[in-house]
Amino acid sequence: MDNGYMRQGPLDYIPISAELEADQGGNDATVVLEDRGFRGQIVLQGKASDAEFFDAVSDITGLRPSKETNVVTGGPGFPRLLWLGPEEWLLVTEDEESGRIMLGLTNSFKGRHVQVVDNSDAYAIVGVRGASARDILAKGCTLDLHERVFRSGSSTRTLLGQVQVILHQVTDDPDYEIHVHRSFAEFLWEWLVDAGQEYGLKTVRP
Amino acid sequence: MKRQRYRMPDGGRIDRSQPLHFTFNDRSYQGYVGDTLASALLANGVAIIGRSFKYHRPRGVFSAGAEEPNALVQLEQGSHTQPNLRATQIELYSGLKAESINCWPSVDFDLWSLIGLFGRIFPAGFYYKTFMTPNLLWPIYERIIRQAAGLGRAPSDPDPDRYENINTHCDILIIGGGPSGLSAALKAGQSGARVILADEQNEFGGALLGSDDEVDGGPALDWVEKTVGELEEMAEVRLLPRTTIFGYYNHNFLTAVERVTDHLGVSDDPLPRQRSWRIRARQVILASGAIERPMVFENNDRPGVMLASAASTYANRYGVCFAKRVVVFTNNDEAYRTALIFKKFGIHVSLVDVRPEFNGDWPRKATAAGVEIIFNSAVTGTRGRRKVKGVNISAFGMDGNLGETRHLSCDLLAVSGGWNPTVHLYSQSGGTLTYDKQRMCLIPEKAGQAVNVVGAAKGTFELERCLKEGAREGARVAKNLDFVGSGSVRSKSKTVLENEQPLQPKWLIPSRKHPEGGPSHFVDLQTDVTVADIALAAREGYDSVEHLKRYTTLGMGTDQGKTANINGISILSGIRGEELPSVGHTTFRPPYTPVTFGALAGRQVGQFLDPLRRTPIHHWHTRAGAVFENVGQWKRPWYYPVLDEDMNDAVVRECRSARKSIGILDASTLGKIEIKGPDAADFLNLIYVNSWNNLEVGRCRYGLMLGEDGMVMDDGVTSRMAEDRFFMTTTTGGAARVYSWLEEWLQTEWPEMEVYLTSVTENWATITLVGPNSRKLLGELTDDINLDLKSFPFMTWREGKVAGVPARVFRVSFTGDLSFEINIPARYAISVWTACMTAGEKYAITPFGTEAMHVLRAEKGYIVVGQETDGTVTPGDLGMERMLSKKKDFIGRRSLARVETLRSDRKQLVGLDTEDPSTVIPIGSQIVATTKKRPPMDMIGYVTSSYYSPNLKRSVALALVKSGRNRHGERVYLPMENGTISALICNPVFFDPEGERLNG
Amino acid sequence: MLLIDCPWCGPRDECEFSYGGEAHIKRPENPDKLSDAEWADYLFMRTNPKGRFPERWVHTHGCNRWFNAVRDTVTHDISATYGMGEDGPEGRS
Amino acid sequence: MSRSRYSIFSLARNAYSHHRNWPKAWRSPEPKSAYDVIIVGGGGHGLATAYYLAKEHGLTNVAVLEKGWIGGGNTGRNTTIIRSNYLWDESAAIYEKSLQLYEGLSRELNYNLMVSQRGVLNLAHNQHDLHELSRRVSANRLHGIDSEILSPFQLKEMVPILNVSPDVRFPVLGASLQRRGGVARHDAVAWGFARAADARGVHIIQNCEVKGFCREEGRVTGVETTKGIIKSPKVGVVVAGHAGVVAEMAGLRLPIESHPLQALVSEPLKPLLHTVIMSGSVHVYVSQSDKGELILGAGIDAYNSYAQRGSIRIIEDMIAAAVELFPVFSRLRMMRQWGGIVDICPDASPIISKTPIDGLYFNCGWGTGGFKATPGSGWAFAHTIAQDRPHAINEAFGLDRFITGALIDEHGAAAVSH
Ligand SMILES: Cc1cc2nc3c(=O)[nH]c(=O)nc-3n(C[C@H](O)[C@H](O)[C@H](O)COP(=O)(O)OP(=O)(O)OC[C@H]3O[C@@H](n4cnc5c(N)ncnc54)[C@H](O)[C@@H]3O)c2cc1C
Ligand SMILES: NC(=O)c1ccc[n+]([C@@H]2O[C@H](COP(=O)([O-])OP(=O)(O)OC[C@H]3O[C@@H](n4cnc5c(N)ncnc54)[C@H](O)[C@@H]3O)[C@@H](O)[C@H]2O)c1
Ligand SMILES: Cc1cc2nc3c(=O)[nH]c(=O)nc-3n(C[C@H](O)[C@H](O)[C@H](O)COP(=O)(O)O)c2cc1C
Ligand SMILES: [Zn+2]
Repeated sequence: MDNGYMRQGPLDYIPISAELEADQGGNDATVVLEDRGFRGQIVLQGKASDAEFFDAVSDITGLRPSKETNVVTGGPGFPRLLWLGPEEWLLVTEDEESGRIMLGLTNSFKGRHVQVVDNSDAYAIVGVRGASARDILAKGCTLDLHERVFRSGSSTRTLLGQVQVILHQVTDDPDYEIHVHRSFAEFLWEWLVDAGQEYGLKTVRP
Repeated sequence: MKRQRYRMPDGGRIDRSQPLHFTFNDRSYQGYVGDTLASALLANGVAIIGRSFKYHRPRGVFSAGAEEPNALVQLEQGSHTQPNLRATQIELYSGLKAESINCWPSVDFDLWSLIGLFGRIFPAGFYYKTFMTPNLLWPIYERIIRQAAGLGRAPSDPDPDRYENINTHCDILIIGGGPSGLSAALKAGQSGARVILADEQNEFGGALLGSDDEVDGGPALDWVEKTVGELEEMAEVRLLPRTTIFGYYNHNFLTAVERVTDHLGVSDDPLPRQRSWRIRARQVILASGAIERPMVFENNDRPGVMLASAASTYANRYGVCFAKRVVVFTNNDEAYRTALIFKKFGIHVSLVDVRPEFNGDWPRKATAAGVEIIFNSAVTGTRGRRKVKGVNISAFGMDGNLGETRHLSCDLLAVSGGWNPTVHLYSQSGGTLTYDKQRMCLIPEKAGQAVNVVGAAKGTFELERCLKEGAREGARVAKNLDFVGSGSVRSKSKTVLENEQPLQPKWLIPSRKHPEGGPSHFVDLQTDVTVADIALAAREGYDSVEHLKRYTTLGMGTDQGKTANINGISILSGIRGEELPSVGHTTFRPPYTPVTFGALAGRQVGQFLDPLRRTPIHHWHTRAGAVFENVGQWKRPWYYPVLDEDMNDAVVRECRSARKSIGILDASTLGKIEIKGPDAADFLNLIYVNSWNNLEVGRCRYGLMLGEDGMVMDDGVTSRMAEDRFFMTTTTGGAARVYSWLEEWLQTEWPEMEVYLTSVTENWATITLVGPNSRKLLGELTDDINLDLKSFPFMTWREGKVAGVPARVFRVSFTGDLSFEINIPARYAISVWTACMTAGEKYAITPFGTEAMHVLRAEKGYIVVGQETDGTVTPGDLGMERMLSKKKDFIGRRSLARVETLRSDRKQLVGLDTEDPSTVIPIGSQIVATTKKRPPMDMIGYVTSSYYSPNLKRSVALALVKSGRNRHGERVYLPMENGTISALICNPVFFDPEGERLNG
Repeated sequence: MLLIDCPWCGPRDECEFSYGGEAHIKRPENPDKLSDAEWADYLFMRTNPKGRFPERWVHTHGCNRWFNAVRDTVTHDISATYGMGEDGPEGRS
Repeated sequence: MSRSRYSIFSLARNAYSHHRNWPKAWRSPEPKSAYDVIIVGGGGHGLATAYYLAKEHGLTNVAVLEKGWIGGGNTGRNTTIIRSNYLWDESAAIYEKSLQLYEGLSRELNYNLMVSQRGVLNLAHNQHDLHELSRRVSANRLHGIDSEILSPFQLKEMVPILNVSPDVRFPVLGASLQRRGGVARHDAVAWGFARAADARGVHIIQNCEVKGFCREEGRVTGVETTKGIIKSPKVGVVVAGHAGVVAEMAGLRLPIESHPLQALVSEPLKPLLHTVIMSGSVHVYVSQSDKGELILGAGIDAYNSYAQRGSIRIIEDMIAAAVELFPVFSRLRMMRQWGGIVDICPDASPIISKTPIDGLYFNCGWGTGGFKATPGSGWAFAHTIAQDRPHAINEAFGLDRFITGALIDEHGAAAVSH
């Protein structure tokens, strides 16, 4: 049974008023906010010393988990593998792909001390791009987002507007993707709209 | 409207082509773009701006900047009003409205000044010595004291403005855009480093803005313009004018506030009014300049007495010269500049110098310009109550004795006692200060953090050396961070003066009546602390700087003693007969100047105060008209009123349906953790009080978690998904805590255990079906889960599809009735919920909220962690000692074996059967075994949960009562405000004690 | 605001971390063997020094790793951070 | 020795002599070589202890040793809230004793402590808060401590500037009120006790830091200080944030960690807030001093520290909370912020106790809320030292409770620190 029509994205209910207000920025918007919709989001945990784990992941996904802090393998396309911790990665796939990949991973890790958890519905993904994206994020985030420090292909967990997020700079534009826990998604969206007010923030609906 | 009587025809940095109108104390005036409120008022000849804090003496403008103690005003009205602003820092805008504060009925005629007449009875700390008897009168005295105290008024309406804050990082933060800061910024900027240059003033230039200095052979301000222009071109340099760095915290974290639109006045600008900056700097260059030190003499607080540099600034920068005759009073060379400036404007100037006559460039220049110089003398007092009319002058030799008094008339007295480096931020950062005996001031000694000081802030007062120091440090600091660039050659300022004379350390000038200084020798102009007050404090034993400060309030005003503290401690050191360094100084604390609350709060107000969490089904609840309650950050449906139902009606209906047919609850807020690894079961054994090895795959078990202190911390059902996989649920409130708790133990104590955790709280929505018809309903929604009792018994879980969606269904119950917890990926939550509602229509399915949930579980005597427990409750207290495994260790186990936790008379969970079944005891009520007429009464416990049970048609209550389990059947009392409730202690399970309904 | 050098992520603002108190307090192997006083010592008694202090932090809003730090409780200078189970600059005090 | 009594008459009389004849409020003697009792720490609690030793127990050969200036610790930097509406019997008893002492203290000490019983409100923002409030109010009443519950409507009457709108992030659902609670002038408490103790013969010795203990056969016989060795058979230590440091000198470990607790004041304003308001959930508390500043406080910084400073985030959060509760605060300005070092016990209750070492007594762990306890704590500690056993009122606050497990968990009462 195809359930596509029954899915409810965490940002489907954003009140229209916020959209209109933000739209006033018109065409010269210096920043754009987007709901990036559903993605596969799979949490992988395994030992950094476990070579077979790395091999298996790269066999199935084509990506080798990074051992380097805050570095993304893959991207801007899919799948991407975000470093979250020394033994933890987030695999981001196209929504349709996640089931297959999940199955592949689970099967190949049978009997190994590896954890693979499908957490696709745990996070909404919000895109922020445009010239003022950095300034907007800086209002609620203590990371140094300067391009000398955090660049495309960087990702980390951090706090944004008092909410824990996974922040990923996808391209140099800059284009950021924010993975935010579903329950906080509307709050964070409204926070971003508010923060973008002075930059003529524009909301785009997919 | 009055014309600007004291405005000079040309000169200054004001724009005469842009006149501005404003009102002060309801009178209209005119000023120009570029003015401050202070300069505009002075241009209009307004002398009295405020009244002093305690004696309500008339006060005028004393300085031209952040150090202003006197000229405080109330700016604007209504919701835009702001109290206590310094007129010297308010940029004039069109339509500005300001008023004097702390005076009644007006600043010119202030009845409160009568206090001044009794001033003698009210020395420092007088309130500690009186108003003690009779006790009853103190509140009345206090009311009068409170009315008299305080300065401006708070707005009476909410703030219409918006404030922002922003985080930033830089390699080098430069504080202060005077010559030192600018030349440092230029070098640092050229190196390619990320530089921020902040200055609290509206334009860069610092002291140069008010001087007539030259740099590179031209006006210094041309150099400023050129330098700022170059800096603006640099991609990695950020210029922040109108930005005060107000705090220097740990690890080179500095905070600043930028006045974004304040200078535009009241407007609807979409920009924020102010923006607070949180800056993490790798290195700081402090170029914050210096503050001029006043002299202390009798009646030195009169309007018309002003810091010499301020007088020059008003003339040079604002083109204001509000005097016909000026007296300059100094103990150093610097004030000769002021004399010369006024002379240049053709004003009569006399200069009183406490130093013996000397021959040098300065006196020579001054004399040549026609300044009358009176050496070896001091101003001993002023004349004119409302504005200086003249000064008394006496010879004041090395012996400290006063000679004959003579009188000089004047309408401006410019005083200079030398300079104090602005070391506030340096000291805040943890740097120590030392007393420079040559320059007679406190200068930076040893840095506590990565901060470098240049220019006047370091005691380098000559422009040429400021430029040099700035450039040198700018380049050096950048280089140390591995930034090396090339740039222009250093700028130069020729000021070679011959025979400059050091400052003479005289600041306190006696008067004939008060040879040591008296009650009209003001040290702190804002808090009205006088030399007499300091002497009194010392006499009474409050003679450490800190006691002095607190007893007299020296330096405790809104200016934090920027012009007062040094004089205060030097007077104290005189009294104590000790050197200034051994007397020490009080602590510099943030903020450097006061900071608007709004700016500190930023957007963390209103809906953004704290994040709000919504469940995946939230918007269905909203549409269903649910009333929500806050549970931590979550919004949870509390009850769902239908038509005009009140809470009671709704809860009764919801409870009945759940027991009679079927209720549906959004339980998505439950914490959920995936636990995996070969050691997962062993790990759970340590975490929970009960044992987990023998739990079969497919089964669930209730677990109780303790802190290491043996107290109940969380509970929940954990299910075995596979040999090495568990799915743990936690309480809503405990979700984050429990997840961190597990991670902590794994990472810190048992790293060898092979267990991984992932929080999946947000991935799964949880829909709970409750009631006898829930099996039937679920049966209609699934075809791959066998729901019959045998194949799906209580405390097991099954995987399958519900409403076409992959689901995990748990047969657990928090109500005592047949119940299924359906977990589905969050994206399908609303569709599955809707499917349940639709299919359940024929069973009159009823959504119920947290209140009904509480009633249902309380009927069964089920506990809620955080309600039945409060961090002091053990499993035994809850009657759960049987759960405690005896075969293994677990967290908290040892604590249960302590004397106190073994006692038999601990408070234990019981039920309360009220005498009148309709009485619902308020939750929290305390219980006594015997009542007395009046307190104190011995309390034996309290009510943890209490509701009206529609199913039992009576109230149910849970309580923790001393030795409660042995007291079933005993009568206890709950004394309330209006009468006493009587109840019998009973078993806490009120409903279906046999547990027959669990299986439907 | 402290700037804490997470051994994995590098320097991050204090707000991303949670504090874990004194480091190197080992849970007793066999709690049953301890007297009440010894147990209380493990549970409650702390060194609480004025000066250099080995303590624990967790990078809650980052890599989620626990680690140790040596911080001066007067100046707040952090002289070292190191992983759990590793020896600090002054051993396992 | 003769002390001039303070009164409006003495003020008037001294006005004639230009206040030149006021005597020292307390002397500053050189330390003697020995005393009957030494109190380490010249904060409010130490000075009160010395005062009550002299007054209640006739022990006047007493010295208070203070490493800096008296009242310079937490006594000089607290937000001055006094109240007694604690939850558990043991705490209610000692805080109530203290409040009762405060009520007559200005006259007793002949020093106006500006005890201002303007009422203390605790706000509730959710159901759980309401339950906790009613639990506490109920307990207080049965204890004989005045306590009542106010509805949002009553609150609005009492504090018109409070935002009680239901449409805010955390609406105010009610409050508890202790009318006898309020504030007192912090410095005056230290100075008043010092002056009164001094008048009874106690030596107050400032700039005298205790660096170690003299021990003989296991018992304490004196202290080593920056002014030399001073002997005494009994030493009472009341050093708040430094309890751990001094305990270590005696080889003791305490269940205490020292944390920064911050506070701030606004610029002085004409009266606008006439009571004390605390909110545990929105996390701020505020009152207005007689001088006109708003005084704000909230919770501790999470980490241990002896620095008397903390992180600005705490300040920002407490201001955000204050602006939320009082929208008219937004345009007011912070004038000064600071921190103290508070001694936190695991159960948020104090220790007033003998120690395993004879002759050594500790009074500490008051954490974020000991100002209100100053007279009561001094009174009980004086008894403990003089009689070598606790008074009934502080029996439960012994060190042994950490071993037996008889903790007195006041986290609820101390959640917003004060
Ligand atoms: C910001 C803040 C707000 C607070 N708000 C409130 C409130 O509103 N209400 C309330 O009831 N409580 C409040 N408190 C708590 C209260 O201030 C303290 O509990 C109380 O003042 C402790 O008093 P004390 O005399 O024990 O300690 P302190 O006043 O700290 O005195 C201890 C003294 O010991 C001295 N000392 C330390 N070591 C030595 C040594 N080796 N030798 C000699 N002397 C030494 C110190 O210098 C210090 O003077 C607050 C605390 C802070 C920091
Ligand atoms: N000859 C003397 O005795 C004497 C004495 C003092 C100053 N001066 C003159 O003053 C100048 C000193 O140059 P300088 O650059 O060192 O100082 P400066 O006074 O020219 O500049 C300091 C700047 O720092 C700003 N500032 C201070 N604190 C700040 C804060 N917290 N946040 C933001 N901005 C802040 C001030 O507004 C000012 O613009 C020279 O021209 C010197 O000749 C001379
Ligand atoms: C109740 C109270 C009121 C205060 N009021 C003021 C004040 O009006 N002005 C001021 O500058 N400081 C005020 N302070 C703060 C003190 O100046 C000082 O910062 C505090 O006592 C801590 O000491 P420290 O900063 O010297 O370390 C107040 C402090 C307290 C405890
Ligand atoms: Zn990290």
